[in-house]
Amino acid sequence: MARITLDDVTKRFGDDGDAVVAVDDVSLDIADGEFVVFVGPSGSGKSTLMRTVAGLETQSEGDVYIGDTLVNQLGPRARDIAMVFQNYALYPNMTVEENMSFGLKMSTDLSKSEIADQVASAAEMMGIGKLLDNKPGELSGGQQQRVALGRAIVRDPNVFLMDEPLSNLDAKLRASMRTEINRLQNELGVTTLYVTHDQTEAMTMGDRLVVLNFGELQQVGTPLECFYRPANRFVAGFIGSPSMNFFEGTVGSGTLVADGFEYELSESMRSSVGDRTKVTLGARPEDFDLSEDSVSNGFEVAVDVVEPMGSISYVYVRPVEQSHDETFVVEVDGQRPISEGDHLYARVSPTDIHLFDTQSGETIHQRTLTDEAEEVLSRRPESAVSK
Amino acid sequence: MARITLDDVTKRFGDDGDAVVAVDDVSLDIADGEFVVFVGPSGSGKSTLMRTVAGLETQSEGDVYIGDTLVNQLGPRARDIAMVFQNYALYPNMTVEENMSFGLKMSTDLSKSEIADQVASAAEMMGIGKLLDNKPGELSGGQQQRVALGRAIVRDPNVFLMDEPLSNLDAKLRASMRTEINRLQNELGVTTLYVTHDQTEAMTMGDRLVVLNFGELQQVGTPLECFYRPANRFVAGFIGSPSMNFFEGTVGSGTLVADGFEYELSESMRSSVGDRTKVTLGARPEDFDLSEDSVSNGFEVAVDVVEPMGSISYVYVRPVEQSHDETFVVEVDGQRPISEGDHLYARVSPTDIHLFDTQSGETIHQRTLTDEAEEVLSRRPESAVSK
Amino acid sequence: MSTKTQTETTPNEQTATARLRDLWNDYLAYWFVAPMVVVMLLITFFPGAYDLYLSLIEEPTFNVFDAQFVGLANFETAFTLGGAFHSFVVTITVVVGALLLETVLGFFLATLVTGVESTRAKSFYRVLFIVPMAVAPVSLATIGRIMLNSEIGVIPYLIEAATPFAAPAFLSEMPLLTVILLDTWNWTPFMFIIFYAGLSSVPETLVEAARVDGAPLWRRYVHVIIPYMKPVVFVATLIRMIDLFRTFGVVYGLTQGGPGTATQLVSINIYEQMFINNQPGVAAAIAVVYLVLVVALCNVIIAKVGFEGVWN
Amino acid sequence: MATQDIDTATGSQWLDTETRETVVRVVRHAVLLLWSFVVLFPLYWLASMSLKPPGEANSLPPDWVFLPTVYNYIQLAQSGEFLAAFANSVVMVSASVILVLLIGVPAAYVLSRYDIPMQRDVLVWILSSRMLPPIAVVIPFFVIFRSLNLFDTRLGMVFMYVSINLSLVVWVMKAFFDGIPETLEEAARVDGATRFQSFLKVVLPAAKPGIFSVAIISFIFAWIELLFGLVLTNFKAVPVTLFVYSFIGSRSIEWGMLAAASTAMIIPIVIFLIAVNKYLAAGLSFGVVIKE
Amino acid sequence: TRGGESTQTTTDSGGDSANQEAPIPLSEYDADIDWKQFEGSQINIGAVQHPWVDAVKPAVPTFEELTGIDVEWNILPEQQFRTKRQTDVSTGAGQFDVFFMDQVVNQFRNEGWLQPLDPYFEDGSLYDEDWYAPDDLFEASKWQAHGGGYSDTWTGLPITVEVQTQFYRTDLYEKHGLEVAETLEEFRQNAQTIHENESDVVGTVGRGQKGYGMNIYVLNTFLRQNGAALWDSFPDDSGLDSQGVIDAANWYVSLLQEFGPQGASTQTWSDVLSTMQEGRAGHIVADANLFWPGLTGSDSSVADNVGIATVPKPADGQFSPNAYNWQISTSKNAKNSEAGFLFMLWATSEPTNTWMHLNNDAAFSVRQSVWENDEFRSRVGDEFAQVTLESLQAAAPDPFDRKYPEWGQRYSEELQRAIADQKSAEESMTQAAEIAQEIYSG
Ligand SMILES: Nc1ncnc2c1ncn2[C@@H]1O[C@H](COP(=O)(O)OP(=O)(O)OP(=O)(O)O)[C@@H](O)[C@H]1O
Ligand SMILES: Nc1ncnc2c1ncn2[C@@H]1O[C@H](COP(=O)(O)OP(=O)(O)OP(=O)(O)O)[C@@H](O)[C@H]1O
Ligand SMILES: [Mg+2]
Ligand SMILES: [Mg+2]
Repeated sequence: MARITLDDVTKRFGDDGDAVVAVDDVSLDIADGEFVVFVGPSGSGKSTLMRTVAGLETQSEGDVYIGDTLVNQLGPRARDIAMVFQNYALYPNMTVEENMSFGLKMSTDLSKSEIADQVASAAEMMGIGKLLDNKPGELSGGQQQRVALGRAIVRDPNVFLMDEPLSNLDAKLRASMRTEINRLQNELGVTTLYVTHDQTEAMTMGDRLVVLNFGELQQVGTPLECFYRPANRFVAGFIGSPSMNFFEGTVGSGTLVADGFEYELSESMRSSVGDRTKVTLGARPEDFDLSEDSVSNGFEVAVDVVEPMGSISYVYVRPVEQSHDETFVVEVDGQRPISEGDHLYARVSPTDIHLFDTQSGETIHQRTLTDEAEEVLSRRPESAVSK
Repeated sequence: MARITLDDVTKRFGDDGDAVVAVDDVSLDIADGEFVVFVGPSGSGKSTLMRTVAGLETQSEGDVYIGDTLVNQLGPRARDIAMVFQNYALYPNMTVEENMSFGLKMSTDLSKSEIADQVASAAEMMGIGKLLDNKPGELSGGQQQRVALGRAIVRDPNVFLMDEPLSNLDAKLRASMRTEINRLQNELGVTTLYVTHDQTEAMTMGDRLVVLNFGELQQVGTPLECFYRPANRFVAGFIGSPSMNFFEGTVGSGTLVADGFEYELSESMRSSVGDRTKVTLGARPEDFDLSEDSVSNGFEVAVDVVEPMGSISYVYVRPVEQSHDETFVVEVDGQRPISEGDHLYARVSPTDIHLFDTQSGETIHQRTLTDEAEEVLSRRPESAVSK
Repeated sequence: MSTKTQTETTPNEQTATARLRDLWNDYLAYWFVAPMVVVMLLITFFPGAYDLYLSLIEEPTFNVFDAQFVGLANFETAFTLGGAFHSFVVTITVVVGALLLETVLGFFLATLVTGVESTRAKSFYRVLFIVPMAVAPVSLATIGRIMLNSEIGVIPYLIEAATPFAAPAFLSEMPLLTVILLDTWNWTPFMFIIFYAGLSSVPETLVEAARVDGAPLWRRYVHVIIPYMKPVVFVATLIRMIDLFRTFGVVYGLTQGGPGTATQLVSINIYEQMFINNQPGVAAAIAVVYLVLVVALCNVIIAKVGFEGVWN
Repeated sequence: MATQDIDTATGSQWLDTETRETVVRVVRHAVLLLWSFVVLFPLYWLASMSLKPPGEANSLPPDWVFLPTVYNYIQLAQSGEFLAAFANSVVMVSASVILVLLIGVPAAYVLSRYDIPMQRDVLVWILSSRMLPPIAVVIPFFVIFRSLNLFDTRLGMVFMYVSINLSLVVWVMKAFFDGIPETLEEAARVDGATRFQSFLKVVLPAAKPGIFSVAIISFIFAWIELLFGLVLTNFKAVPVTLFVYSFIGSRSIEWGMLAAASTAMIIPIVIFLIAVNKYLAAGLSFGVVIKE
Repeated sequence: TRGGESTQTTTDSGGDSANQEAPIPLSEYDADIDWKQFEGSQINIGAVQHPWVDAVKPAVPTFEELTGIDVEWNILPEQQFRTKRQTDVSTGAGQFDVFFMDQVVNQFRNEGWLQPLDPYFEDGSLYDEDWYAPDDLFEASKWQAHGGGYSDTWTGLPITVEVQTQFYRTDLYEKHGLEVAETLEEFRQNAQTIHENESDVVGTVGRGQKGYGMNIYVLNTFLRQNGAALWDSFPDDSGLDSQGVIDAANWYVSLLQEFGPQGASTQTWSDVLSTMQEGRAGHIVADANLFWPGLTGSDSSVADNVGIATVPKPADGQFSPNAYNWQISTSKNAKNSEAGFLFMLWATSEPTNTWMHLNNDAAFSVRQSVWENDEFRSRVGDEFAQVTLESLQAAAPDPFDRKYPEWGQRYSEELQRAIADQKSAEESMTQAAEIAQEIYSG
């Protein structure tokens, strides 16, 4: 069990001249037993950071500690980690069973039969029990991914590193895997770093979320913090699906003038804005109301596309008075009859609005939550505290 | 441009004795220009089916037609397809640009500069414009996947085959890629087969959904048909996330007796049930209401776990009178203050209920929809009609 | 893997065996190359130094103090009377001709055999196509001579029986070509076997991707398969080239370098200087010049083709 | 690699698909059979020479049909020295192959995976060991061998065989290691394997086709080696190649015996080839398990 | 045929030979020599794969019993043996106490590698002139054992001599009514007749391949019969550009070109032999009499139709065929040179020599007495014995100077070029002469 500390870690690829900075001066303190989820756009350095923790890449600058040991010079073996590689990296010449037992054989003194038992039960859990004698080449993509995951979870290491371990699984399987991983992690109390692109995984699995962009830390916090209290426009836009809608505008005398509508700022917003003039308004698709009738502080929109999702639909609308051709998304009930070309009035409650400094991207005003929600939000992540 | 017809296609792997049946007697008719999405659990034969259409696997039985040509004997080149492989299959020795231009060089007479232009614009569109000179080994997982996608979409083939082309991308990028793929497919009018595990993609991208399980066709229909009118319990459970909740029970004198609650069947349900006794009730998480007060046809539940997702939360609840320890999921507003251990009353409207024959899994009663929704549902998929 | 500075020491386990194991693993690269380096030092240093020494002295003697150094006289003899230049030209002709044939043919055959569907036929070809390499040079030269003999050889006989053409006198009218063809028969297996193994490690998905991209068969080879197995092709060709440069046994048995000096390879020249003319100094001088040339050539090839192309 | 299907659009262009498929297959087999003939004919001739009665070895027109006689082989088998030299060669060559793999394969791995100082020079240096014709180095070896008491010993010959094959093994194996994705080793090391274990259990199995092909080649190179065997042995460590020479006298060649001995020399190699045949093709598709 | 038992390497350990009966009565060796002085030692003999070895080996137990010296053999084909001998001697390893010596004798002597035998001849305990009867040796053989005239001392003892003779097909001669040629012109005529009248049979075969033991070994006979010599004045004036040489070369070259096989320029003795054995040639113009068993044995398809005769000579020339001796020598570095000398003496002595020729298929005696021995003559056939004896008596071996291998090689290359029709015989020989001189002046 181990705490992980990253101290000003930077990783560059390539020659100094045209080096790619994959991880940029990241400092992070992960408590023993914590489950941390890394999110960020593709290419933002998540895998690189993981591989640095694993000892597979040597950081260009900075220090990595596992427990209290400085591990800069230690190889992966000495760090005692288990990892799910984004590209699986299964051993092609070994069967599924051999793939999964390899780590146990290498890192423990368990007897053959104990290993076989553990592997069998892990495989069973992941629904690949019947495939134990197959070679990886004979498996479907999702089955391969489960082998890769299985190879990691049969072990009892200091740290779990999981790089998108569920990306090729169907929703149902993913849901059950999610639960299993959480259960296992709780049971073993192993510090876990987890990369995902899946909003559900990001929101539900981890104690804390680490948001990266261009190799830089954007925000570290509980999932709900990141969702409700994004540190900047990037995080606000990145967390939540569909993304938050942003409207850039100018603030003058308490009103934000955006392209296509004007929005009267509330008292608290005004004080947050201060004397900034370039301000971006952000509101999530699910926080918009579309109504047939004109409403105060609302504006008229034309429906561009309706994307029915089943129980909900995404409606892409365009402010009718907008000078250019950009739409934003609104979430409505799946059974509500909205068709393309309909004209409606969009409105968002002042409590649901975020404001960002257009230049720096900093959040200058957060939305208001109900008191209960505030309270939930303010709770420290359970696991990080308890362990 | 081409219609695709599969005629009793079966694909077995391995020797006759212990052969794996990856695709089991699938017949399917895909219209010219149609966008068909394949979904199904991991290992259900989606990739195999695609590869059979591509000519990379030879079916064990049955015929494949592209256009009016029987293509059983034709290789991929003759079939003129573009494909995104689930495992990318990028050429490791070529740069991103070479990877993406390769297909154009091979299959068209375009001049070097035309090819370079097309590749550059496709790469730009996918946000990998700056990586054109990199080798695949220097890219992140998501970047590699975008190269694989780009390699396919720069071409103008008879058929697009895309095997989970967006699984390693973040939600935002995925959303924009989704749109781009749809736009491109519309523009080119290329028949497209698309495999995904993502509910959003499944629901929004395709004209029709093909649901597979254990290599067998479960249902073919528009996304909404599959969502609202599942052919069987498998489809009902597979489409929609979180899954539909199922309660097995016995029907006696108009009441369904499940473990933990009883449910009074409506008139129409009763007639659907007929004289079956073993019936499964299905209802989606978003169709449950949780209220503080007892309601008719509702039952008391205890909250097990609350999974806050941001704007919504998933609440895992257990009927208090249930004899064993199983929970089901209810979706509630994200800001609603529900805590573990709370006791509430769950209720689902009779209109939202599906009934299945427990033995065969067949749907025996579908939910009711609003008239408008019914109308939307009954429309033939636009693209399949218009083209 | 540039992470060789990493250690695998686990801080909390420090038993003697663990320390030993760490010593083994942390310096694995050194342990792994050490035996090779020792053997290489033994087999390159002394013979090289010896040849250099020989090339500079008048008469071979093992006492360096007795040696009469003659400067570059041996080198001069090598290039005047010794015919060194001519033998370099002959050697290069053979190297270029045979290397081309063997590489192309070896690759072609490896490709064809790879594509054979029946596993049994495949195994058969795989074994058969390697066998020519196993014929001892002496047997090949002796039996080859008699088979090629214009009067009593079976090959001219078959050519004349089966074709309207008169069989050429292989060894006297086209000695270089004959040498090249015989070497091709003999050593194409070398290329075949390495190429075959190389081909079988090309990921199938790459080939599939190329097929889907519409590449016809030959372009799959040119653009995908060969680039992927570049390192193997490069090494096989380089090694075969070097072996061809020093080829001796079969050619000597076949022609003894004749007619005249038409097939006087460098190796044959060295042999004659050493064992017939009893001019070890001249032989060593040729060997030294030759070694310098081949090393230089390989250096260029490895730098230009290897580091800038293949391993890049 | 399935290359047997048809890749031209609408196969009806000039031949229907099935015909084209047949044509491809026929051409492939025609070429293979042609080369088989080219390979087989001299071998057949060699073998038939060994089975012909004395005096008929070189008769023309060839006696295509003849009563084979195993006289020559009986003579060979009765010669204790032939059997001794044969056994000697088998032992020395096999030992050398094992040894050269033990020395060369790990070294090749290091050259492939680690950043070596002066890598190019090291590579050229290794290669330089096979640049000089053996005749140019045999005398120094003779001197060394005598001073180290390796002369006419099996150990010495094994060392010699190792030295002629080492550069080949190192270079070829480096090429094969280059083709094995590093991420496999990363996985192994993360799984707790030491560097050595990951080499042994993950890299080596994946390099099987390469290992077996260099084993075959090394075996053959050592097996047919003549010059060192000639100069560096006298009695005890004589390899079988020298024996084959013995049928080439000063004033006569014993064709039948020469052919029989030459044929006999090919046999162990064919056996060895058949034994390791399947490993040559044990290609692994890394693309399947590694996304790239 | 010599079967598998004739291998290149034979170990006769003292153990087995002790059990073997001495085939020659020890009383034959009753000489004033202290045979037993090296008892218990061992000598190592480096030998060429040669009938002499096969013939002498069965007699070796006699020597071992006589002297108590153990004999070990190291037998190799000629080319391999040369390599091995050179390595051994030039590095001073001295593995071989006794070894075969040939054209390189002066080369070796000049390097100081050879041990002159004269001191041993002068040592009373090693040599008994009366018993050894050196006068029985052919003059030519003794002369060659003295470095072909270049040495004042014995460089070794001759063991075999072979002389060039002509072989012809008696059946074809009969068919075309030919007479055995005595002159070069007659030979040419005969060759022409057969060449032109027989399909699938060439007029003649002869060595065309380069190498000092190949084409020039034959040509040397004819140039000498033309009155020319290998050196007009050693080492300043090579005789190779003299008219005699050019005529001889012209004759030989045109003979092979016109009536010889295709590709004659690359033929070695084995091709010559095989072609004749297969019945595809009418003659061998001149080659070692040692081919006789091969041509008349079971390997030959024309065994009953081969005749032997002396080599033809120019109409106005002197009959003087080339003879070639193998000798055995010992080196300065050998460990047991004196014991080796005893072996040489024993092996070339009259009793051993006679025994080999009577009992062991040998036909290369350097002792005149053997050729006159009736038992021997009846064994090998009178025709062969008489032709050989006559030839040997008139024979003139090549005087191998110390650089003969080197310039001989070049000279033979030039001759080969001429046979291959790459240049004229005159040009080649002139060139060869220049090279020979250059090699000595350089
Ligand atoms: N080469 C093969 N040999 C044997 N079995 C195979 C082979 N390829 C696939 N299979 C099996 O066929 C079944 C279908 O595989 P397929 O790859 O089509 O699944 P899939 O639907 O694409 O799954 P996923 O979503 O995990 O990619 C799986 O059970 C798999 O194990
Ligand atoms: N070996 C390498 N050489 C050069 N650049 C590299 C290398 N590996 C990664 N990069 C670059 O570093 C950046 C971060 O890559 P990384 O793999 O960490 O991204 P990621 O966050 O895991 O993305 P994804 O979600 O797509 O997997 C990318 O821009 C990538 O192109
Ligand atoms: Mg990644
Ligand atoms: Mg798949």
